[in-house]
Amino acid sequence: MSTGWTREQMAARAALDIPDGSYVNLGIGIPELVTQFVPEGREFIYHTENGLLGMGPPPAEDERDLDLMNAGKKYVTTVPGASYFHHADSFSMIRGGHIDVCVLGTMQVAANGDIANWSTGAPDAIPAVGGAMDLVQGVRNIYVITQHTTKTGEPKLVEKCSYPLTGPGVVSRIYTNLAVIDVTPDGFQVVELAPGITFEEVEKSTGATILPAK
Amino acid sequence: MSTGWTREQMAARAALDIPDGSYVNLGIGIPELVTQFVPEGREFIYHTENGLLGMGPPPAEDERDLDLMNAGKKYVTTVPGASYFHHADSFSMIRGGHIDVCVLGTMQVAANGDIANWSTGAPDAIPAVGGAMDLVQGVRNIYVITQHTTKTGEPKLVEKCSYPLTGPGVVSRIYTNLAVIDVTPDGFQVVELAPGITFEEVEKSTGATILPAK
Amino acid sequence: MINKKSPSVAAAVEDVFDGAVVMVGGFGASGSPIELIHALIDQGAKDLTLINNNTGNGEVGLAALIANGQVSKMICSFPRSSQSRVFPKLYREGKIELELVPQGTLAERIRAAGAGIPAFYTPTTVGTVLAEGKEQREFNGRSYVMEPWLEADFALVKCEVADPLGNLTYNKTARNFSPLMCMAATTTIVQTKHLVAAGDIDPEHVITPGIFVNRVVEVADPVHEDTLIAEGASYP
Amino acid sequence: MINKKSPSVAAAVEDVFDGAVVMVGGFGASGSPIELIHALIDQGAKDLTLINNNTGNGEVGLAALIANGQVSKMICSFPRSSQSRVFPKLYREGKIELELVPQGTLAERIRAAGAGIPAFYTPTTVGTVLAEGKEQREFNGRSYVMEPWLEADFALVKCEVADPLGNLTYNKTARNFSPLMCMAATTTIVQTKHLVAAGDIDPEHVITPGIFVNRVVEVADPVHEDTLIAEGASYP
Repeated sequence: MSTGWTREQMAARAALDIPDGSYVNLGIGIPELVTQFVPEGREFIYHTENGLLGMGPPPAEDERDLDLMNAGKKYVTTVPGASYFHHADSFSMIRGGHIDVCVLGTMQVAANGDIANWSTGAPDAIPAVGGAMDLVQGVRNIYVITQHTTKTGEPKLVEKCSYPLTGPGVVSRIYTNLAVIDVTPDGFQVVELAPGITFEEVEKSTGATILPAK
Repeated sequence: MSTGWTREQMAARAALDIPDGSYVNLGIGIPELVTQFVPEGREFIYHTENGLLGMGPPPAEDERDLDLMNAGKKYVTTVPGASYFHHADSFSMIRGGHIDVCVLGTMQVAANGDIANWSTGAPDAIPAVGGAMDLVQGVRNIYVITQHTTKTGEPKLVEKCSYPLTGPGVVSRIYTNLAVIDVTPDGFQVVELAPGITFEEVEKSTGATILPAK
Repeated sequence: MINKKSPSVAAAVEDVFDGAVVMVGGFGASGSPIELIHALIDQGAKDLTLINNNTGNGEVGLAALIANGQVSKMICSFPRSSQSRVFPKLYREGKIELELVPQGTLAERIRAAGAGIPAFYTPTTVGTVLAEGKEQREFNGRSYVMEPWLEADFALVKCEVADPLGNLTYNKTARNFSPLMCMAATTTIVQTKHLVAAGDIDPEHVITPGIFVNRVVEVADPVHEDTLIAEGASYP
Repeated sequence: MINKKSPSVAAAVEDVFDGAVVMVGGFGASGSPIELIHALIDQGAKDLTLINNNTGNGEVGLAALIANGQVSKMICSFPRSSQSRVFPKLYREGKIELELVPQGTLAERIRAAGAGIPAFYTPTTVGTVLAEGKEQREFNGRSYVMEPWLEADFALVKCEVADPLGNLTYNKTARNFSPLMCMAATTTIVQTKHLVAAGDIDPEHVITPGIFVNRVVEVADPVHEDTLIAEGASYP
């Protein structure tokens, strides 16, 4: 039985939907892989919220600059045409709607576009939100890349998030290992199935009503 | 009969009250003369709200830079340690209380510290406010330099301004050709008389109750 | 490669539409994008709302645009100056509307639009006629007025150095409102004295990051409003 | 001549008082003013409220200050990370208070304090538990929450180049919150790698104008938090 797309294939599929010249902010994890799959003839400019536009790939270990990191606190480089700025300017880019696409990982996403990716809400959890709530409210297109279910097989695409929300009604498209899915006024709607995956398999793994591809 | 201090003497007297190291914004007219009378051993840093800290004296005519002006749209220079910034940062310096002293001219100032220096309120006047209302609300110490009366002999220090206010209760000290006057909870209070000027002369030229020097 | 370069000032302002809200950089003559403004005069868009600190001088640039009957409303802090004749005349004739905004509030409202802040509180205008009709509120025992963001469809801006990604630097006090306007307009159009390759501007020295800029057109030898006025020039 | 130079990090932080609100620049390790923080540990002020994006790593810098029992409250956006052990432990034991603020709201609240803006509206947190108890309001059909400014008594900041007037530049992404904190604190204390003469920094390249800075102390060869942690260092 097919398990659908790999992490790399999910990232590559998401990259296909990002227009040339887009300003893009990538969350930690699978979203970071998008940089490896920019389609031929396109150029994306990467924003990292700690104050850099024009982020380049990670440096060789002996070429690290301790003062050049991304929001995930990993060492990065810059591309020609980069710029540095302070945090208020950086979040003006986010909140002011200047970033075209944000690709995020998630714990849950609901049929109405709600996203929960910052806290399990567990009583002993130490809450930590970072820039997630600014990103989901500010960036024009919020894409999610995620495994379709948790490691224990629970659906991550649900009718209603059980975890505390990061933002309500903000997600427009979801890339899972099984399918590309849009959030529509009618709920989840399959756009494309991964090779070897049937709609019934997707439906079974989804915790909400989902419509087949048109 | 003495007419008291000259314009230059008023500016010099005001300069005496500005502490060493102050960040100072000067209004158009007599206040601009303050730069010529910085007391020995003191240094002031001049802010001009169109985006320059560290403003220097006017340039020689053949050394003008068309892109280097002050808020009065006069050509200026810079001193070592100057910096340029945009208008939001410039008015953050003002509104955020970072400028120590602002010296302004005025049309009227009232015994409670109200100032009116932006509009006569005449029906055919074209209202123009510039940065005056930001300055009077934002700068810690608002000093006024003004002739004690108008050209036609009307008092400029009044019980209540008849012109539209620039800001309420903001002026702390006034330098006129006749005297240095504080705005106190009890109203105008003479601090110092110009040479040859009597308290009675000041009182006669003032449109409000005024207290003699303590 | 991303390239925001426009072939000409005419092409750069081509799509400014009737009724558009247009921010114009500059403080008086300093930083005024004269070539872009004159291109807008040639282009002819009407019923514009213009946002600038002033209303132009003499009969060139902003003043010429107003004189040409293309502007129905002006949002500014200081609409009169010694060289300003066009606006005062039209205003007295009731032919142009004026929204007077204190300079610091004007700058902050423009920044707020660029930063996604729909409104903020400021002490400026409290206790004056300019606060009339505005919502007021106390914080920590002091009164403040609420001010909304100020957005625009287009911004016309002059800079010193630009690259094809739209990264900009300015010259001295010609910077003024321009970086804020770049943030606040849907379409930001920039004329630059020097167009350099991406990477030629030190990332530490970029004042306006390219994300805020849509079009860049090189005007290598821009005229200065003060020079035009000294020559008694008029446009068109 | 105006000279904001402090003779030592110890002298620079001398007057930090018990109960003070202290902003500390840096985003994780990048831009963290380790020498100033360690001087504050030596100085011993207690019951501090600390404002930083994070809560420090390992047992140096911010984490060491917290471990030393000097901090009663932390205001930050992301209090846990892979190397962060001190804060989580104290928080779980109920020994330190936490105010969690989204990163963009944290930056904007700090800027607002520096800019004299007592409150503003942001869409961030709308519809989430972090908006509970906050005033909400609609503008143009969209909901926003009101957020107040965030002031401090002191800011501790690391920069790359400074002059005796307090003009500053930063290095790459070590800039982050520091320019905003310089604006928002009553007393801003800066450690700089290079102290140059007034005029040596191009006025176009100044990031923090000297008006926002009170003290500058040269730390020519600063340690980096990441290096200390790699070495397994602890302080004191």
